[in-house]
Amino acid sequence: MDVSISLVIFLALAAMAIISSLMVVVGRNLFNAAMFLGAYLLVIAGFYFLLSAELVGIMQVFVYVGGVVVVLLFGIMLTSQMINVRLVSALQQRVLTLVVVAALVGLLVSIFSKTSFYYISSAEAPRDSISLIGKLFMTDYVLPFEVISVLLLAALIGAVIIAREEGRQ
Amino acid sequence: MDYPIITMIVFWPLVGALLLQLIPRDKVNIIRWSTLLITLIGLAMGLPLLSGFKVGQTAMQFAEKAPWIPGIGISYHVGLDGISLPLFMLGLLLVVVTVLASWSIKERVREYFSLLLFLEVGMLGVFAALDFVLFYIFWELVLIPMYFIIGIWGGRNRSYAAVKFFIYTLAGSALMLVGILAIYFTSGLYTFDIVKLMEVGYNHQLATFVFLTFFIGFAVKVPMWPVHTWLPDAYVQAPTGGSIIMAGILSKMGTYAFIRVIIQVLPGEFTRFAPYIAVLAVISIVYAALTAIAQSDLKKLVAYSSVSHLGYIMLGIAAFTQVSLNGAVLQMVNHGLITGMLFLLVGYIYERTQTNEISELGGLSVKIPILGGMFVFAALASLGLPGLSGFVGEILILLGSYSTYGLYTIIAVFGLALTAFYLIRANQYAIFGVPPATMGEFRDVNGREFISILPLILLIVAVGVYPKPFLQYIDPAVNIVLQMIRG
Amino acid sequence: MIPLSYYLTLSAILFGIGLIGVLLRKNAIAILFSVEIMLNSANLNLVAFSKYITPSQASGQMFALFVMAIAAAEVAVGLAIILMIYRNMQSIDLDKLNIFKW
Amino acid sequence: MNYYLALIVLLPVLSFITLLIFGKRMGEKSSYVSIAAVLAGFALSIKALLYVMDGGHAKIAFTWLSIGNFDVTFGLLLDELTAVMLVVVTLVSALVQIFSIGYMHGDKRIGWFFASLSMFTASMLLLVLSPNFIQMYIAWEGVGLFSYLLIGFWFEKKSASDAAKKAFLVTRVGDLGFVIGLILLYVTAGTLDMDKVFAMQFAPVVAGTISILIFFGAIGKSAQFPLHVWLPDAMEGPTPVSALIHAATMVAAGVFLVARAYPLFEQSPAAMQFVAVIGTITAFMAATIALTITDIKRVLAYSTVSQLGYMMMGLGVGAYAAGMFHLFTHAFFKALLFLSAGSVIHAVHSQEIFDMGGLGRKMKITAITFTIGGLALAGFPFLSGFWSKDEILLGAYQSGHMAIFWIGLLTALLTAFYIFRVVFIVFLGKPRGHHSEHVQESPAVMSVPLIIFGALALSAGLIGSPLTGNAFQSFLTGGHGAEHHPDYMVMGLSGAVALLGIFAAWLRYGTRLLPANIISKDNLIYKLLVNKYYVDEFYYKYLVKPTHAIAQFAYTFDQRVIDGIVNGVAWITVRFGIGLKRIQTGYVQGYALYMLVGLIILIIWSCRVLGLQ
Repeated sequence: MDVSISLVIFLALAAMAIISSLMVVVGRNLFNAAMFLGAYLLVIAGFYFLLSAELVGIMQVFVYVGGVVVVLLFGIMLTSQMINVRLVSALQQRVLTLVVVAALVGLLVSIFSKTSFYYISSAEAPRDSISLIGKLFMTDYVLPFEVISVLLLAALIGAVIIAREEGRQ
Repeated sequence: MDYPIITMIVFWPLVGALLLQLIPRDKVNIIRWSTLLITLIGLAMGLPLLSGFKVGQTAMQFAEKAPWIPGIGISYHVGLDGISLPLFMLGLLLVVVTVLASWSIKERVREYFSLLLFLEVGMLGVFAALDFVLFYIFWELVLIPMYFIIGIWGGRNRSYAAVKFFIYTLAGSALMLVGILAIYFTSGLYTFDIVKLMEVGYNHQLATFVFLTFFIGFAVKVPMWPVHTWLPDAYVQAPTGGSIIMAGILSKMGTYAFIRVIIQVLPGEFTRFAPYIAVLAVISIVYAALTAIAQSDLKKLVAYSSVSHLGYIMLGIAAFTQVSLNGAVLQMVNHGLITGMLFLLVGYIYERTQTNEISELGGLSVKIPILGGMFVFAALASLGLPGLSGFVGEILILLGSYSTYGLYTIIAVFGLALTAFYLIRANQYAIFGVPPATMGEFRDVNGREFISILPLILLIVAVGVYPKPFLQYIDPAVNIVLQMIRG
Repeated sequence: MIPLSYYLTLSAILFGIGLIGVLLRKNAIAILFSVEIMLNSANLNLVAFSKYITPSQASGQMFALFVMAIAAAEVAVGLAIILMIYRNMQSIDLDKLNIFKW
Repeated sequence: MNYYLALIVLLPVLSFITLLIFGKRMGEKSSYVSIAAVLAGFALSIKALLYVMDGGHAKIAFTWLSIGNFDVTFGLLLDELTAVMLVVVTLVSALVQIFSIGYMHGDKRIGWFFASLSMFTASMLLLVLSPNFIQMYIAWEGVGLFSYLLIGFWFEKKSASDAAKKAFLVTRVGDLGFVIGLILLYVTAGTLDMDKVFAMQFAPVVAGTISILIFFGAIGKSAQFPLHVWLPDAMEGPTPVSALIHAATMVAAGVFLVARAYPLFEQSPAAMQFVAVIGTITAFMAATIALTITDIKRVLAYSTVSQLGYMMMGLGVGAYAAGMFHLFTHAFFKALLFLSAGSVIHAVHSQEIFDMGGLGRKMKITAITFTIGGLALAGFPFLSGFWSKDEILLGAYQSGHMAIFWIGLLTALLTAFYIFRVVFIVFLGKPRGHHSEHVQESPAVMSVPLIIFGALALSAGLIGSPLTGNAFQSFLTGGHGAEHHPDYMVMGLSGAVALLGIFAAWLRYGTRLLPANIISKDNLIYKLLVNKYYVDEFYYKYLVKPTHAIAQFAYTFDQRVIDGIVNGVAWITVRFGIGLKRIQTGYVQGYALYMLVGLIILIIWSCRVLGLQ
């Protein structure tokens, strides 16, 4: 029985994700697009919880919704007028892109359906993933952990230097 | 010889070129005289080679061999034998003559002379190299300075001529590189050493392909008939010095490479394709002679005539009998001297009359009798007047080639008539006849110019009157080459 | 239990939508939005795999976390570049950014 | 003896070198150097002749060049033939050079004139002395070179340099045959030394082709039928040059070549026949043309061509000694005719015979010498021409070549007629035109050689005549086959023909008995002769013009096609580059799309490869 409930939740979340992402892509108003992006990210966080990946879900909410969307909003305000921005290019361009993307998606889906993934029976009880992730960070993934911190630092400085107003010769 | 004489001679001009850079750019006269000194020293260093050369010895003489990139089997291997020594000495001499002829270069003199010295290194290197990679490097080395010499100091559309010359020859030598690598990989010896490859010979099923790459690469350089169109532009647009070097020596690199690489390393293929080479040679003779008749520009006429003469040399090589090969090698030296002299004189005439058009010249021997007389002498030597060196080479080639290609030799003999036709015609319109009214007064040959022409005249007469001493160097080497083919 | 292929197809669809956004939107920032969508669909995929294929190691989730970090860095640098372009060209309409045209 | 031989050749060469360097400064005095050299040469050649007469032969040889088993030895060879030629060449050259002191007086490039004259003599002597075909060919071309330089001596005159060009090229064409002949000879005989070659026996057909090819060289040099066009134009050169080169020595080189290579020619009757026929045709044709020529030197030029034809005819019919004897006598009386013509031109300053007239009274010596020369040429009995021409006709008669004999006789008649036509027009009658009014005899330095030549023309014939038992012929052929009994019938016939010719000329021009317009100007034969059988026009139309056309075609072909291909390749590469350029649209999202398509293709390809599909 619980299977059907999670299925319903999955479908609901999936529908919301698709709608919000479409709205971002098609939306006329840039600000609305930003809002729908935030909604989309929340839906994805929901999925993470559904997939019992609590830490990733929380991180998603913090990092993405809190950080990235806000930064993007700043970007919008600093650079361009909000409304009726010419969104999409010529018809011929659009048709071509749609065809190509559809082909890609179709291709991927057909591949997924063909490949038989080796299922581990879901019967195994999900242990709390947070402590596991913490341990992994400090053991197997310590090098990437350090590298990612350096990367973030570099990006931070880089962004500041690039976008700096005065002082450039 | 205990000390590495060849390396010293080959790289001495490089040292000279560097020394030139010390002289300030505007001291034009000092630059000229010091370059002359450098080239003279080079020539002087070359003389012991002649005396030290043991005539009968079959192996490469003055050989120096040092591992260069042992991993791949590339070694710095140089040496001279009966065929490369005369050309080596010709190179040394012609550069001195070219320096003397380049007194009229006015702008950027230091660059011109350092390029010339740089060119000399490349030339001498090609004749002395006995390792394919070394050979290829020197072969390419020659292109760069020549490109600049034509491109910067040349005539009106010099850039077109320079680019055409560069790309044409580069394409040819790129093919040659393919051939060299093919040999390296498929010969099973994994060596670039020409001497070793000579002993073994190369008869792999790829041999025909390798032969073709070499053939095209060298045919472009000689040049032979279909791939010769770069020559008129390059020779005409180049400054006097450039034309002398190109006609005198660069074309000989092609014919020399034919003997050294194609005959000695790919004898089997050579004998198979020799008739086709002969056909192309004969076409070059007749075709270039005909085009020369139609020329109204004196320098272009000399350029086409040199293609025709090179056709004779190639016929001699393609006939590979003892007499014809000797004739071909001797004719290489003669052609260098005679065509060098012709371009020298055309250059001097151009310096005075500022034109190469035969119709605008005329009556030169009234205005400048000595220069006119010398031009007549050079033209007669070029058409193979007996008693001068051109004849000795040509008669040997014709005598030798008849037994291998009867018909082609007869056609080549008729080529002689065509050659006589356009040279005498040039003589008659440019030198004899009445000087056009518009022509001003010119000074006749001065000391420097006379000295630049004198060695050429003396050598042409010497070889023409008594060729035995010159041939005794060439004959034993030709013997070895023939054993390659028959052996 | 929701079969894995459902997640995969969903993430493929979301990826496609993000892609359309990148290819069609004329505004540079909108492209950043679409890129975010694509990244998240990939994350979804990773986490789904982590749950279905390797529940014990949760390597998928580790990956997802790293992707998030990089995505954040990418947005930061992207925005800086866009700001600079805006300052130079007073517009971030993609059709005007064709200095590569021959 | 060898030392003297070398000296004979070296002396003129030395004088050439000295004159080349000091010629300009020495000016007039340069003639002394060259004449001294040639006179010394003459003395030495007399000594050589005596040495040979008492049976001596001499040979110097050194290897000029050796490749493997093929070696070419050069040197000097002295035998009867050479001795005779040595004497002729040096004597004529000496006398002509003395004559030209007066003739060339005042010419500013006289130094160069004498330099090239002495070098010409040197190469002619070398040619005569050479024991090897290649050495002979070298001297052969050397002679050709100096004839080219001397014809074009006054190169300011366009006609002179044109004539020089024509001479060199036409003889060069002939020489091609010679070269091919030499190549064939080398290939079959393996060597080019004369004595080795003559010792060999060749198949008649091989010997035939080689000798005919070598004869081509002689046709070119001795201006025989197809290649005779250059000699009349060569008259542009100074008269002493014409006298020396184009009468006595160089043109005789062709005859000498055939004589020297006689053992080769004898091996194939076909070749002998060919030589005889060409000789006869040339003799007859040139004689007919000479009838209509109005330029005194050109008449003599055609007469030389005709007499050379005679010599070739002699050699062709097997009368080897007769041919050479005719060469011997012809050298003297033809040089005499040319020099006297020269002194006439020198006085009258024109070469047209109709500008001259009645010169006999004012230029006594020249008139006499010219007439003597004319008589000798015509074959007036008991003069040198008579004996040598008679010997040739006798040779033709005895060897059964009846057709050649009768044409020979007819030519003798024509010869007598055209030479005395000139004599009567120039020396008798009243002076025509202002030229020949105030005319005086040439200075001594010019008339002395004339007198000497006159004496020679009278006496030279005796040596070979039956009166002295054909001494000349027996000397040449070493005794055998010369003592044929004199055939009075042939002698009588040739004498009568000569007298008839002279009488006809006297009738026509001497006394005005025959009306002037016996042969009307527009009569076909007359037009044919005046235009010299249209040979020049034929060559120009079917040889010179097509060569230029082909040359132009070859050049444009070279320019258009081959260069076209080269530039075409360059053009295509450029086009290709421009085509590719279009892809860089600048449309950023377009690039993304290309990448996407690439991605899809990649996925599909990898699926197929990994076998997932």
